[in-house]
Amino acid sequence: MTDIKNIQKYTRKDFVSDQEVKWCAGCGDYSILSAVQNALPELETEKEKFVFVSGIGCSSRFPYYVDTFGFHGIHGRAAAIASGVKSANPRLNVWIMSGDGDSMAIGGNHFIHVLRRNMNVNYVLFNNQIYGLTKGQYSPTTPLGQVTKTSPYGTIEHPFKPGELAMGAEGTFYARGTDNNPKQMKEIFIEANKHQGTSLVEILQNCVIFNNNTHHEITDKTTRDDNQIYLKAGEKMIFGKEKNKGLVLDGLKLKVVTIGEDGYTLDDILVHDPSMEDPTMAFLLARMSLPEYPVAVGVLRAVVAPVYDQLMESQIEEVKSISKIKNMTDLMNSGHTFVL
Amino acid sequence: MTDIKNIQKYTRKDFVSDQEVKWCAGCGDYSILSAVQNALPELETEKEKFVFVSGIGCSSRFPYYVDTFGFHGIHGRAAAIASGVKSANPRLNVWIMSGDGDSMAIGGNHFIHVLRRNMNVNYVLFNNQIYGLTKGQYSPTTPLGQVTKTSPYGTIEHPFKPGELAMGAEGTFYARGTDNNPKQMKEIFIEANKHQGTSLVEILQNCVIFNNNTHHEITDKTTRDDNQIYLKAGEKMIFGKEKNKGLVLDGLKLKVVTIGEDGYTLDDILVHDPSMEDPTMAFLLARMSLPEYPVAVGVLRAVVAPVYDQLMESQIEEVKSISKIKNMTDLMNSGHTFVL
Amino acid sequence: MATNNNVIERERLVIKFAGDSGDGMQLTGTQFTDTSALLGNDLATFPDFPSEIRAPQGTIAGVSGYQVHIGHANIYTSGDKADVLVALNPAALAYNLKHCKPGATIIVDRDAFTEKAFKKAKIDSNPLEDGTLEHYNVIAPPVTTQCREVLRDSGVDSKTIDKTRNQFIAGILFYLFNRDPQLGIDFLAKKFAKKPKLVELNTLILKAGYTYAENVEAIHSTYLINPNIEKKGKFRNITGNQATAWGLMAASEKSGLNFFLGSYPITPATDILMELAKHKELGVKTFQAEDEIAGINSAIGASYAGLMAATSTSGPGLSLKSEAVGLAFITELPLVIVNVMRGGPSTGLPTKTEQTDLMQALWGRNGEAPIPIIAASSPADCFNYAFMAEKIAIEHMTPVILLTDSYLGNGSGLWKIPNMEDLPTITPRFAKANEPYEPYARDPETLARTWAKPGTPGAEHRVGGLEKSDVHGAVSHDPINHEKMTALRKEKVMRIANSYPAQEVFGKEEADLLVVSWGSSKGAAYSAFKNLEEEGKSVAFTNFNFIFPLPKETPDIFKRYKEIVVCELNDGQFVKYLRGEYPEFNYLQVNKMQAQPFMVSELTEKFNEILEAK
Amino acid sequence: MATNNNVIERERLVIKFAGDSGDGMQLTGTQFTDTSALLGNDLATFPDFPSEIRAPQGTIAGVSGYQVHIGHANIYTSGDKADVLVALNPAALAYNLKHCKPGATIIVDRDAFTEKAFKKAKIDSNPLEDGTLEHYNVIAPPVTTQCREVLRDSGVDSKTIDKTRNQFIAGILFYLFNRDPQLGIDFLAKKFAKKPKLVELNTLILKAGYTYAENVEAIHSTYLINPNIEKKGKFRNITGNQATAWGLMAASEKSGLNFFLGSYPITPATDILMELAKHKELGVKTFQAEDEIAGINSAIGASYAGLMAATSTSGPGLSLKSEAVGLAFITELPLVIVNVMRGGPSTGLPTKTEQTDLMQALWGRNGEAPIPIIAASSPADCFNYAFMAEKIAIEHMTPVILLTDSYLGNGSGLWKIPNMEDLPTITPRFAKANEPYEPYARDPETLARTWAKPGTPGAEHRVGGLEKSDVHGAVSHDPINHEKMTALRKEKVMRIANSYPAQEVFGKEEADLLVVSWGSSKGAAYSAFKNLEEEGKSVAFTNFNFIFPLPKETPDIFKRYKEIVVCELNDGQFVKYLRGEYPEFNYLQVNKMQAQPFMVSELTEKFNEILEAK
Ligand SMILES: Cc1ncc(C[n+]2csc(CCOP(=O)(O)OP(=O)(O)O)c2C)c(N)n1
Ligand SMILES: Cc1ncc(C[n+]2csc(CCOP(=O)(O)OP(=O)(O)O)c2C)c(N)n1
Ligand code: SF4
Ligand code: SF4
Ligand SMILES: [Mg+2]
Ligand SMILES: [Mg+2]
Repeated sequence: MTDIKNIQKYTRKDFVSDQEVKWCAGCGDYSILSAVQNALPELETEKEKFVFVSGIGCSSRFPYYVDTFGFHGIHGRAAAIASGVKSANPRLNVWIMSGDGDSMAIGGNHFIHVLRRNMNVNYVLFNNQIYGLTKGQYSPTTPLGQVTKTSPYGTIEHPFKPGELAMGAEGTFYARGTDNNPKQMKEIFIEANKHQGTSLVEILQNCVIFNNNTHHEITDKTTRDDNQIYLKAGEKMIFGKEKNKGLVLDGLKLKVVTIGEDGYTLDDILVHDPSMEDPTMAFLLARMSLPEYPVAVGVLRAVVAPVYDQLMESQIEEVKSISKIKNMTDLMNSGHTFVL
Repeated sequence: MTDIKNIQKYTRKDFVSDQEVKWCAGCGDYSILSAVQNALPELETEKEKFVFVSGIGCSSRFPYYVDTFGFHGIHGRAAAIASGVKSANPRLNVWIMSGDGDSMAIGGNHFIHVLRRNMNVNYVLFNNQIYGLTKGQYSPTTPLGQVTKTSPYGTIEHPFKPGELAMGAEGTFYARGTDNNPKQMKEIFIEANKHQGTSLVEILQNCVIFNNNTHHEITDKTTRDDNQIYLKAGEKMIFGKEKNKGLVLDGLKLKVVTIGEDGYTLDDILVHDPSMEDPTMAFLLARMSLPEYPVAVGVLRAVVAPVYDQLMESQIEEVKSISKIKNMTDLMNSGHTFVL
Repeated sequence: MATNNNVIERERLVIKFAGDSGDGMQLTGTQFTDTSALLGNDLATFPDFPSEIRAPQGTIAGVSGYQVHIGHANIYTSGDKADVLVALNPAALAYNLKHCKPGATIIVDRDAFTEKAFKKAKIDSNPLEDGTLEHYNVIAPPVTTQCREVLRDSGVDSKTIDKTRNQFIAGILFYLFNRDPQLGIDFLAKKFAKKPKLVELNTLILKAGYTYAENVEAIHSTYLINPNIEKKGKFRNITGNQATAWGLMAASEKSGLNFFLGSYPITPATDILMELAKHKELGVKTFQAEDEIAGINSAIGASYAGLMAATSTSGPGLSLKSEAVGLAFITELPLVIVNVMRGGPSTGLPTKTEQTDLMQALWGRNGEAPIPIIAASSPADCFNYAFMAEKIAIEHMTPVILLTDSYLGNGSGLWKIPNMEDLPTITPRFAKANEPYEPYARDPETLARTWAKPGTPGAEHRVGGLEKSDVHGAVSHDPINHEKMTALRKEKVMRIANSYPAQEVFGKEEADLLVVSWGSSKGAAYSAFKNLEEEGKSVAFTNFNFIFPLPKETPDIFKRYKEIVVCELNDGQFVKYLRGEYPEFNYLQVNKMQAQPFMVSELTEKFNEILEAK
Repeated sequence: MATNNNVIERERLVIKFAGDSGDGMQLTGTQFTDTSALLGNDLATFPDFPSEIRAPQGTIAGVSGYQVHIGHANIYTSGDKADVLVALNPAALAYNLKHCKPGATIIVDRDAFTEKAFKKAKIDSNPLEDGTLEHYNVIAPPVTTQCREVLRDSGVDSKTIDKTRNQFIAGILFYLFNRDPQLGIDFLAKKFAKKPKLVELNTLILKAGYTYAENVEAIHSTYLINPNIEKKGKFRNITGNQATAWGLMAASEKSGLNFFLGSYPITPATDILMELAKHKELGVKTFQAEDEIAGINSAIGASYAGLMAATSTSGPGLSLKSEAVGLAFITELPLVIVNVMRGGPSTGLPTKTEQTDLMQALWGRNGEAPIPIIAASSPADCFNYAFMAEKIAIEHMTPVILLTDSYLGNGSGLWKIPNMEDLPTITPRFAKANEPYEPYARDPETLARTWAKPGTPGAEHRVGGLEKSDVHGAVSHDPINHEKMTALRKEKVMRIANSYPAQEVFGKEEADLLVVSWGSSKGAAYSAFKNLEEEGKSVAFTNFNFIFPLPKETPDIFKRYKEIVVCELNDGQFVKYLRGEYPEFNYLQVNKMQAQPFMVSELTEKFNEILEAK
């Protein structure tokens, strides 16, 4: 839609604001920021058309650091604010930046509704499984039993899996990345931006201060090859240091197999197709967790579906084109009027 | 847990309150009320231990009509109020009665969180796909494109499927019934009550005034045998007037087959097992919709999982048993004190 | 046209239509209202629903009503007690009798007065026979029988026939009010343009009713209400909720900005959302949010994006929005929050009217966050005040709360259709492309900051809920800056009073008593004042529509009167607010907590008591 | 013990510890505080965080502080400007110098004053050398070098060594205050009981610091603060948030009801949730809800179920809860809503203090819903007022709002440990099994309704947000019933004032000036009043803890004074409220909108100005 030739060539620097970044040293948010700043120049969008909207939380400070339009909202309401921005002007490129508490605790309702409506926004969920800003209480994604400041004897709450909840809410796009893989994050953000509809990107993010190493098993460089599977459209679902492990379907379950063992060959391995309309495969992939499965990263689901803000515009255009009422004067003088 | 022999034998009448029922003539809520009143005497629970909690909506008037303890809350908050009641006193038998707007619009966040926590309550969702009480605006379950008072040109919102969202929220029990099948509703309510954890029961309910016949295709007596499949634990997934249709698995999809056709025999038909921990089958069953599939009724999922209010109690008991602090005097005098 | 020897000219009359919700009382009421308007009467209407849930037919709880007040004189309220009551069943009669004037004309369907019906209505004997109606003028035709008789050969079933009963009554009313029945028939023809059969049936019945009235001896005299001659021009009958919606839309057209409403349905504000949802032809965007919080936050987002934005709700919804109202305030974004008040506290009496959200509007959010508050006073002037609210929001870069209520929102009155050119201009101040932009730099006169729409190159900036540094808008925890920003935000809002129209005072320049009302109490308070003035009492009257900040001349007005009495439908919120603002005056108060509008008669009485006590 | 020729006895002293969050200033502050308490000094503390996010090390924005005010005299505030400043880096010095008294003692680590550090702190030259500290008493040992030297052979890395720097300073302070260093060592031994290595290292360093101080010539004189003799008994140092939590728990024990908290974390109220979550041994149930709305609604549910229930939050959270506060009000269920105020509006200044939620507490919900409001005045008395709030809630069957703030919640003071037997009784009135029960029947004295726990046979009943009929509690839209219920609910709350303790007035019975404060402004206002009283001025003082309803004797007190001045950390909310309640008095006001507590000096000055202007 945008007239590409008119867009100047941006670099990362164009998206760095003059605000001092105030995250703890070593916080995973830094790399997410820089991956976003690296991705933005490649999105072929005028800088002034970007709007970053957030709630409250460490992660929600994000908009201050990007030199575009930004809205640091109130806790949990980023999706609602962004829905207003995008419905008001579908030509803006809107990003929601939000933490696990912001999105899935107080903001849970807006989270599922923005997905359901399929508003055309990019939604980055910083999942550090803790409330960082308020200094270490458990969040809706904190594993059952974890000791935190509000669960001195361990939590008694079963956590959400963001991807699974997104499928339950009929989300059309879901991807997962990790804060220590900037290149992959950048790729994912570019894919997310391409998708028409709500593009949910969960980043496994480390909070060094209050939940250090919570994703360690998944993200650690020494184990990640075995504990992650990077899914790419059209490619086989293969992983492992030796690239010899893969996923096959076993009834209604996924199964990890070693190629060349137990009679499994490369041909048996599933091919990833994020565009399948039926969400079941994405549901299975999103649910995979250690130790039984590797954790899936990359774009798990990206399907074409009607987009709220586009439907809103086209409905208005349609009604406009057929209505005889062209302005308030027409309207006020229509129907039952009386001249006294 | 309850001492059964001490419980008097109740009849339906014991649960009829003295309040005049104020639903429209022909409203589906009447039959749900009577199915609940029929089920209660069979739950082997003292009448005074029942608490019915609701939000706001036509359906949320429910507690007034049952002669037990009742709390007609505020819009969307039934699950939160009920969570407090149940955590406060796990020995109460708590029912949430709530509409599709109450539960999935304003109450969406509490809905997914009560499911996630697996609070031991029964949750009846009256799904008439409309806001009844406020006279006919679309709800989060209204089909895309439907004309309502707030969508004069048709909605542009993709609806939730309650069961699917419940699976996304890691719900442990989900059942579906229809307002014109009282016997089945009663059976389902009894099953729901047995389940330890949040038992979500969606009832397809007709609003004669603002959304008449919205479930007609599914519930109509002339077509329901073909359009519904009543799932029972341990039984084959068979349906149809002739009881000759069934469900089989085809890759990751369910498929409707006719027994005796295309080579399918009774043996090929899936057996229903609601107790499967993996939610994928329940996800598939909950998603089935006309015309491709029959709509599943009965208990789709019922799995054993830790229960919030029970964990809360046992954690307290455990800490009590090991702590030296027995009362406030102990506590206030513990640690750093100074005698001046 | 009826020619009756005994035609009584009346200044004003109140007609109440009551029955089950299926009885078509709303339709007959509208038909009567429209006809009155066509004939040049001034008017006001008010529907009276029993509760949100449709109660069982024939019961008292199920009675639904529609009251019309028409006049040769100017009409300011929907009327106190009824001169004419139409009651289509015994429950409707039982419920409404206490709201009728002594000697009122009562029109019933005799056929509906059966034992079964009495039981449903919980009455012991037949009021038509037991003396209950002794002192009334009763017209009790066997309407059902008549209708079935008239339509015997029409080929439609009796259920359909019974639904025409209201038109038999309409026919009687046309006779009773000396009106040409053709006007009623024309209304039907328009109303049911797509259902000619319905037009035919109802027309037959209306005529039958008229004929019946001509013949029956119960009608001793008929009424004539002459046209109101003060009102001239093109009018329409409009409810407050519709007028609010249209006022917002007119402001949008005037400002050149598209309009966005983020809202969640709630009685009695839902109509505004429903009305706006209809007007896609004018580019209106309505976002039916998942809850009130998303409603206002989406509107804040739309405002940030450069649209004219509003959110609409009622009391409990305003509570839910309060955190976000603070966000709109600190980000200094234009936003109109329409609150159609209803009976509280909590869910309260959701279909009834009250003015109990004033203090919530003034104070219902954390921190120091003074927000302009405007209150409408009649169904028709909801248009102007909605328009004004948007003008202030946009030109002063602030959220504005507009208070109306169930009485205004659901009530209707004649509204003079304005010329769009005559409405004030609305001029948003947007940042220009590629010019230096500071988010918290201010217009020296209004102190409004400049609005920078995303999409404006060079105006990239960040706003948010944290305190910001003056001019530059960086996050700031500096104590002195906070004090300064707090003062600036307040001063900006206080300066809005500079552009108010003069506060109108009616009656004497100086007098014994100044009657004060605000918002929807105006109609009754003004009418009561008028009564006293006509009696030659030393009184004056003023009504507040601009609630915060108050008009600057307020103390100058107050000091000219010996006594001040403040009337409001709450436990004394405005009066408490006035005491806090102008403690130098002594205020008397009249409050009513019945979730019902004031009656002119009760206010007249109270004011007289005050004057006599002196 | 140090024997220095030049020992100065002081009534009170303020010591401020400042550095990066990793510098252990909180620990050193607590060590100093506890030692002071052991020695019998009265005290108050206040931490001063820069913002919720941890800012980069070494920057001004990253400075975190801890202030202690100790005294032989009674201590009412955490102190104005510091007598002694510990600044572990240049940023800490630069930020805090303006908060030091002229001539204050400044203790720094000379080694931390590097070019790199100046750059981070954004200062141009070395303050130790450029004359900045000319008029101060500077103690600037090379702490880092010394520590590394002392622990050279300890086998630990320099990062670990550098973390002991604060104990070198502690050693200096023990000398400076004529204290036995063993007290500090004992503190370390307790604190790090499970980490003996840490105890060993820190002890060595503390001793080294002490020795250094003995030798260094910068210390011309040392301080002695004698024990406070007015305080006798067993004390502990307690923060306001902890005291609030314990007050609630004590109320629970007294009433015999289990305690339930439904809450969502929010600064600065989170500590209450965290404290309560620890006490499962006493049966405390904490439900960390998905949001504030679920927090309060779960607490309402728990209250309905018969537990003692509360919810805790801060400003924006109170906004979100406002709808449900109305529900608790109309269902007449006991519930304590603790609101720890912070800087607003909106997200505002979340780590700073303000008293700007008073009006929100009074009015922030729809309809007429008057709710008792209590405000605490010191960290320690948060215990009493939390206890009182529960007592009132339970015995009067009403939600109660308890206001504290960031200053009280995070600050600490000495708290005399009460005997549980001495605390007032709390007596819930529950419905009895198998006895007739009417939900809205009332106790004739208090007008409280009877609480019926689910599980009580025969007490089955329904409550809810809709208006209910008097006594029976059926849904009612009856106008007269609504008026009656509104009046009953209000009267019930007004009668709470019957059981208040007498409103304390300090100073003259009649005087030129009455100083009025409420909540946390008490400490500074009282101290300023004391200053004036000592100067022989004609003044008196009273502080309000019971905000709504106000103590009945309030007007009788006010009328005895020529001038009344109301001090509060907002734009004038309490004073506006007083004007509305008692418009017959003239009120002067002192307000501060810097999200910082009052300083005694600024209030003293203001009061003097008022007295002189007369
Ligand atoms: C209405 C409201 N409630 C609570 C808070 C306090 N609060 C701020 S951020 C936050 C949670 C932060 O967690 P998350 O969203 O996971 O972000 P993170 O800091 O971990 O990036 C909370 C509870 C608030 N600011 N506003
Ligand atoms: C805070 C608040 N917002 C909105 C409303 C208005 N309201 C009451 S019920 C309702 C929706 C009812 O729909 P549903 O939950 O589906 O119940 P139904 O009437 O269809 O049984 C709405 C919008 C309210 N009472 N309170
Ligand atoms: S607290 Fe955790 S999430 Fe927040 S900035 Fe620090 S490391 Fe990052
Ligand atoms: S409006 Fe619909 S849902 Fe409500 S009572 Fe009537 S039929 Fe039932
Ligand atoms: Mg987090
Ligand atoms: Mg519904």
